[in-house]
Amino acid sequence: METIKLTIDNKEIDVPKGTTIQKAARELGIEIPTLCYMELHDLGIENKPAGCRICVAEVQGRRNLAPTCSTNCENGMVVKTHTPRVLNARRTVMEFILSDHPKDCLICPKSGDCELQTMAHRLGIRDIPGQEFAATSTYRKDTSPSIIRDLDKCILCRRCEMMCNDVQTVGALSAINRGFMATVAPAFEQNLEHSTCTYCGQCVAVCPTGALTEVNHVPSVLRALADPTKTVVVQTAPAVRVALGEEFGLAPGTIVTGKMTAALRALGFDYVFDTDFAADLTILEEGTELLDRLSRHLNGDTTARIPILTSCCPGWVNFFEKYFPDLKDVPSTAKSPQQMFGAIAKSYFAEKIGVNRKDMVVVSIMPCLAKKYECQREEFSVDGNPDVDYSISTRELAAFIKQANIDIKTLHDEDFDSPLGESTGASVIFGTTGGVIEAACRTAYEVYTGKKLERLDFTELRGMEGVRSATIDFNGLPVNIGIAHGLGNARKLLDDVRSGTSQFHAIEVMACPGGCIGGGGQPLHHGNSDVIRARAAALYAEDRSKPLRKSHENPFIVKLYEEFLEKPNSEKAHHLLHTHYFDKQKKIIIKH
Amino acid sequence: MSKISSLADLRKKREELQAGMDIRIRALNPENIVQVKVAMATCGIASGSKTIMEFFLEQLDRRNIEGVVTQTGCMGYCYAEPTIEVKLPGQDPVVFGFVDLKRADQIIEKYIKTGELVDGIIPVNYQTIDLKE
Amino acid sequence: MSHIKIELRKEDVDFIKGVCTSFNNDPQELINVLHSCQEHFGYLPAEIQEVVSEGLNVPVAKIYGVVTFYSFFTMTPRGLHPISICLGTACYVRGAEKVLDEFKKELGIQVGESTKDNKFSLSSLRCVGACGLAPVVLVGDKTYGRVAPDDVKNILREYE
Amino acid sequence: MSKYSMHLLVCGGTGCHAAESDAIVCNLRDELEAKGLNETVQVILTGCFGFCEKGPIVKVMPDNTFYVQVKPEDAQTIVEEHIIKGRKVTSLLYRDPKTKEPVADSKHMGFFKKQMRIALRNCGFINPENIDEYIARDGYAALGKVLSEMTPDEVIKLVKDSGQRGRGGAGFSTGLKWELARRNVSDEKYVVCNADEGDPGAFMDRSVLEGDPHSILEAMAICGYSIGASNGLIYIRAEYPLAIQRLKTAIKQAKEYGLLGNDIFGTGFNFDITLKYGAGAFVCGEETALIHSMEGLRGEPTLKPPFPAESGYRGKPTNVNNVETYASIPAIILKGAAWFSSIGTEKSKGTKVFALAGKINNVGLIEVPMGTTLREVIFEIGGGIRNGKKFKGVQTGGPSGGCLTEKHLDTPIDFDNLIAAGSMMGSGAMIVLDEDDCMVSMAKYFLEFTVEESCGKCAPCRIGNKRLHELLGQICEGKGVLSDLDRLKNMSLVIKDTALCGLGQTSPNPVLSMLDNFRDEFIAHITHKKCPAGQCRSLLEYIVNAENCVGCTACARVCPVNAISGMRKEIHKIDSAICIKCGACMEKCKFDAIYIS
Repeated sequence: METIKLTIDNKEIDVPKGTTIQKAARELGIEIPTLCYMELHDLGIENKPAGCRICVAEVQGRRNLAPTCSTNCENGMVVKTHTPRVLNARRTVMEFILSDHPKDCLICPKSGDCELQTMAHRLGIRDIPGQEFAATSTYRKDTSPSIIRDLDKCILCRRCEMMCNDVQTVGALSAINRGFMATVAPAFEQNLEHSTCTYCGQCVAVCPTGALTEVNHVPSVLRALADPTKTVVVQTAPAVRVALGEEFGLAPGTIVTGKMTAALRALGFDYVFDTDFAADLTILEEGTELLDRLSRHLNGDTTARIPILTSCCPGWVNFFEKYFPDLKDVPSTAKSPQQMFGAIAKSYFAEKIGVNRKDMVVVSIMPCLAKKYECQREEFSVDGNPDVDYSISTRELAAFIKQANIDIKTLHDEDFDSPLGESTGASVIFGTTGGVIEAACRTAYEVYTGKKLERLDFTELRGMEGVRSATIDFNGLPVNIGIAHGLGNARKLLDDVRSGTSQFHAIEVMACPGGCIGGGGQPLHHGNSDVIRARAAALYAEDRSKPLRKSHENPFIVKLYEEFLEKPNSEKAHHLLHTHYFDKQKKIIIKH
Repeated sequence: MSKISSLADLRKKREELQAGMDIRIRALNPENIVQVKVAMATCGIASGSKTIMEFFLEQLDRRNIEGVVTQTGCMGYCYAEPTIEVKLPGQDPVVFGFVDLKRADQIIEKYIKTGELVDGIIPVNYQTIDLKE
Repeated sequence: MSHIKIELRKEDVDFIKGVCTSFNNDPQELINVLHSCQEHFGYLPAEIQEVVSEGLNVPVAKIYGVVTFYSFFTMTPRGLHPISICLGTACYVRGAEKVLDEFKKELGIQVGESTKDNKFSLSSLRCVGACGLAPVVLVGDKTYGRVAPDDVKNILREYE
Repeated sequence: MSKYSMHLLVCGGTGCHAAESDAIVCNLRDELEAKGLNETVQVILTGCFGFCEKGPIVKVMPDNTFYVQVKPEDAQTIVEEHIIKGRKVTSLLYRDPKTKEPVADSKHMGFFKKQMRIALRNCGFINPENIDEYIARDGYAALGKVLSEMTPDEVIKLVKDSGQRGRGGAGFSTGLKWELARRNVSDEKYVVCNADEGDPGAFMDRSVLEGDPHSILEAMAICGYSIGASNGLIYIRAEYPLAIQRLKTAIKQAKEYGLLGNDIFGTGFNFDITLKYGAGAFVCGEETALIHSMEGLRGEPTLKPPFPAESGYRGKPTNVNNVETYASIPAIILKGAAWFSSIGTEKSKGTKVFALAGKINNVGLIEVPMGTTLREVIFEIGGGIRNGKKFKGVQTGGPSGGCLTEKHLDTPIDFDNLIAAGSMMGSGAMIVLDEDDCMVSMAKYFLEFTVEESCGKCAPCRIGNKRLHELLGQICEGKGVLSDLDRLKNMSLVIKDTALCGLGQTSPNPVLSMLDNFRDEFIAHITHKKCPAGQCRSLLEYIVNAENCVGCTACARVCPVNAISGMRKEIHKIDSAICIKCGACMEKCKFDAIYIS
């Protein structure tokens, strides 16, 4: 590859052709500030509208300043990143941006983790000249079941728009209006609720300011905890334990399962359980359904739809209900682990401890914002009482722990409560892309072949490429597996299914890039994809450390079937653990 | 409409079409060409100036003389109708009276082509016909 | 804006779909499609954008993004006699703003609004290229040149 | 040989069209028919003559008689007097603004004397809806020559040698641009004509498209041949219905003649042109924004590189030139590079079309050799300032340019001199300002335009221009402080330095040049709370002239804020602190007793 030689701040450097000034500077240890640029390298996601104009630098011989995020290095270029001209321009532009931004940092949900706030601090802005005369662009606030939009705080970095359209192909958000009133919104500035939004939360995950945030359920959870008549049960998703530590200054990928459990107990939850338990249950239900459909299919039963699609990701479920309702009989009918947990907690477990379901509050800790919507779906409630009452994100949990003066770093590890706290390694890897299908294979292989699986690590199913495929040998039966993470990638596989050209028997889909570890409710990665990689590695490490690594070996699952559910896909299991899907595509009504 | 299928075609077509635009093209630089003004007021028309005008229009073209023929009002020489004014490039205008077809032919052949004066010249007793109302 | 119910007459849906088809349902022809629709319906309400979205397979949010970007497109019906005042520089320096103020005063509406009886709507535009006639006012297709504030009443009277 | 002995050219440009040139044509034809002259006199609706100030125009050929402000009812007089009796209709002749004398023909009009028409060579001369008239004027001969006798490289070399620079504003070499597009190898390339003229006060592109549409089609085909493209697109404002209609007609006729389509001139070269409509966004004049708009997207610019020559429309190499640039191409090909480069200045060759407007006598469209001075343009061609007022400045380059003053009047106009003088060529709008124009308000007006037209993509343009506009507003209202001048300057310089596209990078130019040239006027607003031009309403003071006031109380009764006090039959007084400067009192007063200071 061609090499380019240039000078940045009097230091010479060689970079491959096509490298931007910003990246070359980084190689030299010069971190040029930027607001709109974002790159998730491993996931192939890049946002560079060159709109904020904070990252400008002086390039010798050039008339104006160059945006370094999107200006490629050229041979002999002489770049200066901190001349008075650059610093003055950067400060003035920042003053412009701040002059059209609310100053309510004290109560902003993003305070402390806001890229704009950090930048204002870094650039030493202490005053915004002319603010008293400055008009601000203001918009209607919008609260959906999962996401709050407060576009007064939008700085038009366009990251959310890029995520929603280019990565997720959901197309719920677009830049609208022009000039000073330009912002990002759903069509007709309707509420998100009425748009094609899937609540995947990726817009929230990349928003540098408080313009897009999650709906905060901590106050409701706090009230439940404070209510002595309520038994409050909490479940924690696998991706939470490898990311929560980041909010407390621990390195990404630090596993804090035991400390998290201790903290939840310290917060006053009556029972601290694990969604992983329900993940094991999901494998049994979904795996059984897969084998059933697969064998019927192989036996020539044309009513058996192949491939089977996983259904544990609520963003993904929203996506196919809105975009592929014609395929709504293709995904597995198994509920997501969150909802299976809720259903079992408010039936089997409530019965077991003698609590009326109305007096039980189930809280889930999720890396996800779509879960907030999922637990509010009508079909997941009994007489108006939801199976899962509240879903809070990893970030909300961290904030909650901080509110309670709990120093997570000094807590001693504690175990989950029994019985809904027990899990296998298979359920742990649910949190990363490829994990669900790997867990399913471990069980399905043994069930289908009746043989013991020797090699548990299906490395061919792992990785970060957006669409992956592998063929797993089920003792002579080649099972074609497809994996997609990110809804844009899922759409590609779905299009093939719709057109009948798909070669897969089973497909795993996760709405978020990277899977749940990259979920919209996770600590913000701020554009660093190493964070996501580290979380994935931690999940696989936790899997390896578990004595039991196949879902069907979970003794408490075995017991649950014996005591309560009979067998996978039994009538009772169907009633409690399976669901159905709806056509939620927008329809044009013909007026007569 | 027939297609123009080669450069030669286009040139031929242009030749044909240019005639229709001559009046305008020549008017772009009137000082470089012959200008003939025919008095076409009532008296002029009555004495046959229309025929004279048509004659000039046709003959200048036929004899490959670049010129414009325009009409003008009564020049005040009603006794000498039909009258015409001829202006050669770079010269003062000359007015001819009693122009019939024969004299018209002479004007073209002699005065316009060679600058040689012919009979019928009327002494100019006005400044310009342009601004006369 | 709250939830929008997309209700249209069949012939309208057919018309919009027909326009999309005539542009090969090519998303890159969106602006031409919107022009055709606005020409036919007079404006581009949400319902029409939804049908175009279906026809061209472009997210409706993106269509709305385009409609709100270009000043030529409007989502509100114009008055029976749409009045546009040219505020191009030539007209501006010859007093177009005073003419606009006079229209506002006479009609009691602001730019972008219609009168209650929907008879007139008021908009400003940038240079129609008739700078020789500055200031210029358009009422429907009719152009009024060299308009002075005093002429406004008479212009409006023509449409009574 | 044509049977017609006289041609009546009626201007059919938008300006004249709006003023009923259609009706004039109709009436002339009816008159001629009634007098039996329809066989001898031909009436032709042409494109713009450029002399928009006095439209509608009727020009009589061959004698070049130039009738101005013709009304449909004048048709009878023209036919009876001029055509039948051969007498010019003096009342319709143009009158010299200085001598007030009627001018016999266009050859003697100051407006036309200094002009040199290349891009406008056919405007106001041919019937734009008749391809034959274009062919008669050597139309399509350049395309024929190029296709039959030249290689693409030779064409590009010729265009390069001519020294033509893009007329859209930036002034990039046309030949170089073509060369870049040619160099990029691709299965498909595009030739785009930027006809999204959005500069308020500029109408040269519109006039060319209306008056000589075939010249654009021909030039685009020549460009297509040179760069290796077989598809052309004209991106035209939807606000130009007449230009659109004439282009459609022209394309249809060219196709019928086989001058567009497949195997043009039997050379195997294919070229087609389609129209794409703009929808009212000034920023789409920027080529990357224009391309996005043609692709059905929001017209937001993107960073260059990649240039359209590498990756443009549909990701293919694309050459974008503006209308005026294309309009000169056929002439350059036919007359040669040396001819073109002999016109103009050292670095700016050829001619430039300007739209003259504002406080000038001859509003209109002119074309002059580069290097002509502003004085010649404004005072000779433009006929000087209206109503005998004093010249104050001329805004060139529209909202992206700057305001030039008295001291620049003798500067030869070219790309580089204008930039050196703190303005720019832009598309060629020239708005002349007189002593009644407030320069702070003008700067505010231009910023208002930019604020409205900013796409909003980059922060300096989206927010910075808004702040500039607000600050100028404060000054106009008398709420400015002296340090605002430094702030204006700093904000302006930073916006220029950091904005993403040409719109934002040039938007503060009016502020900077007004500050440079009219600083005193800013200070008058700030320190003395006075608007020297008397334009800023908040700074006006309504005063009762004690000599005229009879104490009728009419003014006090009409005042909406009760700012006027005074007993009946006593002299009234206006309290400036309460007064909202609505002017109602002055309008009401029958005794001229209220004046503005």
